[in-house]
Amino acid sequence: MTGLDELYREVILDHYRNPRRQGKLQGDPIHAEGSNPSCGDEFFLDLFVEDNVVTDAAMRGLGCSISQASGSMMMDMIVGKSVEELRELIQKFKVMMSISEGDSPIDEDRPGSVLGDLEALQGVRKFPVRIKCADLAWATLSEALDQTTS
Amino acid sequence: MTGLDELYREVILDHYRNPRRQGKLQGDPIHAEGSNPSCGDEFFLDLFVEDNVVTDAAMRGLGCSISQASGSMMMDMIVGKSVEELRELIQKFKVMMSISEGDSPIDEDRPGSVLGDLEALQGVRKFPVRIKCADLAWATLSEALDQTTS
Amino acid sequence: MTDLRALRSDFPILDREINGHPLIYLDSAATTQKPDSVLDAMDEYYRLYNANVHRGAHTLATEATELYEGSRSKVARFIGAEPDQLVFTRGTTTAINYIAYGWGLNHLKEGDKILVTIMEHHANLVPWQLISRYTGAELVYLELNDDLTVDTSTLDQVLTDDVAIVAFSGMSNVTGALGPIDVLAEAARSVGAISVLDGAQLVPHTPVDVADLGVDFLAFSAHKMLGPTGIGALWGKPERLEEMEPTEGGGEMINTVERNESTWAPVPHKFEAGTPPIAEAIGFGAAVDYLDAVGMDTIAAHEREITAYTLDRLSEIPDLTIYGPRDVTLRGSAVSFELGDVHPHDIATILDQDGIAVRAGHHCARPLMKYLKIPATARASFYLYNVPEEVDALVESLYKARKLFGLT
Amino acid sequence: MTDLRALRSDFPILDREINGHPLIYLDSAATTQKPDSVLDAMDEYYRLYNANVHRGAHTLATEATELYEGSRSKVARFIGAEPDQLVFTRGTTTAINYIAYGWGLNHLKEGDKILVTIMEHHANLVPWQLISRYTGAELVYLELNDDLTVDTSTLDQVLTDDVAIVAFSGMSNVTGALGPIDVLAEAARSVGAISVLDGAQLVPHTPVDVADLGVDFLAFSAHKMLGPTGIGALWGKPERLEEMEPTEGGGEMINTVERNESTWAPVPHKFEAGTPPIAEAIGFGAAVDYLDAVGMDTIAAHEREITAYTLDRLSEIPDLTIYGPRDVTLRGSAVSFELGDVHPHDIATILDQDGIAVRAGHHCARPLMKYLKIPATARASFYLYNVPEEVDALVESLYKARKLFGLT
Ligand SMILES: Cc1ncc(COP(=O)(O)O)c(C=O)c1O
Ligand SMILES: Cc1ncc(COP(=O)(O)O)c(C=O)c1O
Repeated sequence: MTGLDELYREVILDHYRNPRRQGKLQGDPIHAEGSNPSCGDEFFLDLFVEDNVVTDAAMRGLGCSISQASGSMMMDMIVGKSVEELRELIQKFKVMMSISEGDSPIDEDRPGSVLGDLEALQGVRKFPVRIKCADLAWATLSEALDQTTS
Repeated sequence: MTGLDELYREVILDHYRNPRRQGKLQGDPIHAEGSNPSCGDEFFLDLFVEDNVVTDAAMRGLGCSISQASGSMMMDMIVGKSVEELRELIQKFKVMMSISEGDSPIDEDRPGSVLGDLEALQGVRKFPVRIKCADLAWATLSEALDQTTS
Repeated sequence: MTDLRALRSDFPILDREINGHPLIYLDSAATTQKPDSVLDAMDEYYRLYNANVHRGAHTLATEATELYEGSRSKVARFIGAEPDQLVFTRGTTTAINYIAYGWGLNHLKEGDKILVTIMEHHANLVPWQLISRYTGAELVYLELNDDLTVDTSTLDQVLTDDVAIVAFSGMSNVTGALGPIDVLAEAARSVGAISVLDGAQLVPHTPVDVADLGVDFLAFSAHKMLGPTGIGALWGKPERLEEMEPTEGGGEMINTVERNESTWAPVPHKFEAGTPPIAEAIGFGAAVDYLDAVGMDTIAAHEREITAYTLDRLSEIPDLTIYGPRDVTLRGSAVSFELGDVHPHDIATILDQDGIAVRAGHHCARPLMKYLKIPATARASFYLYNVPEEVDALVESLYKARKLFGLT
Repeated sequence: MTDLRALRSDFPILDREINGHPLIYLDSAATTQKPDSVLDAMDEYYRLYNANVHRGAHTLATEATELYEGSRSKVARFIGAEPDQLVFTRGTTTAINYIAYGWGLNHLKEGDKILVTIMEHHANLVPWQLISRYTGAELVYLELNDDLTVDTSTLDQVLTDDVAIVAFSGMSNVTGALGPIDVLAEAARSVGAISVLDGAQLVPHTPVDVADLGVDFLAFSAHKMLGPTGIGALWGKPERLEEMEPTEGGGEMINTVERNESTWAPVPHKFEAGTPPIAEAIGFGAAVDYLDAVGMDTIAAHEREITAYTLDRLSEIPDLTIYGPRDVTLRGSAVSFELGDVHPHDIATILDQDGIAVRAGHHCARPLMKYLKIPATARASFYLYNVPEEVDALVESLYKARKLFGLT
């Protein structure tokens, strides 16, 4: 696969075109906003957290396929998880997206693969300027989680 | 003579150290001020003109040897001259100071030499940045003369 | 087609490969590439003549001053102006801010209006907003026609005696639309307002003579016309420059400095506080020499042709929307577009894989984006060194983008 | 003596002949010469990476942005600061004007006082005068001791609660006197004023760590420290930069732009409107790399030695008056002098005939000149590339000047 084919995998375009949990939450959810001023991408996140567990979530985003797909994939995974589990997930995502010497090609079935669809985002690592696109939703989630502990 | 010896001729240093007609005129003389903002040289000129003839003149100056000597030499020449004669003199001075191909060396005794001491300023032509120093007093005189016709 | 192909060898960066492909640089509206002669002029300055300008009695200082002031004369002549009407600034942005502060802070009052158009670059909006905060003046806008040229039919409604400044662009960096310079210059005069022309995209691409423009101020940037970064110019009518206060205080711009007050040097020096961008001015001079040698008419003709070709070729592509006039007499060579639901940033990434540099984003024109109800566009923009094959490559890559995004 | 002689071959201009003599450049306080590495960095940028920074999704734009931001990190580290506390400006002058407008216009009020010293460069006086006009604030001065260092004994009289800004130079470009940085930074803190350090002559010549300085703002220029013209830096404490408004509005410095108001990008970008001096920033980065490689301690030691030698040798010359401290721990390497009644401009002309470049004039410090009751001085100033033989040549030429003017 060429770099571009790896970047724009079908699952990514599917999430881009059909983002999950699109919308707003009624009531008084935790709310966080993220933006990449350098490209104009935006991500708005609503969460309900009860007993340290995310019970509902919704997003509104604006931006490129990578930022929106990354956000949509994230939305697929967070309801039902505890704050600690989510912090761990953010950490795993960061590790996956970090560029290191001798990156192996994408391998969704590698042992220990726990990120599901998200693994498709590994193609972004070949496009370092786009990593911040993939990061946006997760940085916003991190900010939202910070509000739960305060 | 080297260029510097030509520039700093004795007559110039004499005028620099003993400027003629130093001071202010009492009463209500024509007054003009000139300055070279690029080097800070200043020249203040007072004149009385009666029946189109300069009857008295005084200067105060601040600056380098060339600007002060040129001014002092000028003061030596202007009293008793008519406005028209002075305009002609300014013109002759300008011609002398203008740089042209194949400048001849200084020749005070050349036929038609009418500028007296002033001829000593020809050495300045080899130092183009200093020409504006020599010009300062004369530009100020020109401005003063303009006031006589208004 | 006006063939300037031979000039390409003057631009060293065009030999570069990007992602295994020869660079195809279609981002000249952001900044242009530089010919050898410009780089050599600056390098030679530093290697042989470098000194601070003015007030220097030594040889290097004299030579540097002559080169600096010589460049001022060249740039002034390039726009039909006198050297003492031309102020060197850091760029268009600084030039407009100088007007905003130097003229605005001293002339605007509560209730005054600043008339702008909705297609302005932030450089011609935010300075007026800043100055409005301090003076109580207010921005009013002209909107656009269907072809995205400025709609002047509403002028009578917005053009009141309160309008003190009319500020507008000669050419939009997003849509390529030319500004209605004559109409707005005349409108400003009719109500005693000053007119400010943002020439950042105009001066590089078309012959300009300030005597014909009819405006009070013109701002432009060297880096958008083959020159270096760090320098631009503010031209003003003599009487306007006189009535303007300096924005920056410092060395070289003064006549006398006392403990509590100062007087200013004559125009243009009163607006050039401190050590100016000397090497940059010299590079700017070399850039206009280069443009003069090619001929601005030739450049304008070349761009019109390549723009027409681009509009034609892009129109072939399904799902592609062009934002801007189709009539090449109403526009310059910055061409903005959208391609179906492929986000402009994705377009830029895909094109970059083929060595093609285009820009994606709001192009520092958010109010225009909001007006167009789009978050961003992709933009290809051209200059004298571009050739039609590069447009063909662009089109081919856009088909690749369609395919990658499964558009059929 | 700390011998940096081998470095001279890095500076191409030092091969030049002036009036038949090898150039002896003693005008580094005005602007310094540039090593090959700085010129090459800028040239390489234009030939390989030139693109506008930020917001670019193509390869060149990314590379240019990395180089630009990489230089910010280098320059910040050079003064012990974080990159996001460092704003690129056109130079010291622009940096101080940014503080005057961005902080002053929004914080000063009628009756406030701005405390400066009488030895300031116009760049650290005129901006405060300008801003006083708009705010009703007023300048108050500290005078000098007999050795021309700043007299701080009168501080208790002038340091009232009305003092909102204390602005002073780290080193006089005329007398070479170091400023009483600790005392004035502490004085500012004690009355809740902000402190502004003009580092134009300090940062190039001595190791600087903002953590130790205790000031709120520091301004300096690249061209005085081996870098190009057209760029300098403003460092500020994070909280001060936050409370400061941008002076210039335009692209890149915004967060959102609506029709009538805008919000700003985070520091430092909010102060960098429009296309920045990109190549210049990269040259600035290369300059601090060069200085780092030599070592600022080594440079400072070298200058102390050559200054001591210069003061010694000049003292031999009859009728020569030095303006500035004799104690080299109280001063830098700018040495101002008068020679009998030989006007400084005549001195400069005479020295220039021997290839020696010195400056003559008021050095953009007219209030100081008036205080010293002199119209002008001649000034020799030094940097890492100067060697003692050049001082010898200076002395010899000064004897020639004596002779030409018949001083015996
Ligand atoms: C002490 C001092 N402050 C400020 C400046 C102004 O620096 P620039 O002209 O680079 O803005 C200078 C340089 O002339 C200086 O010597
Ligand atoms: C129309 C227009 N105005 C102003 C500017 C600002 O120019 P600069 O960034 O060189 O100051 C630009 C360039 O981005 C532009 O395209």
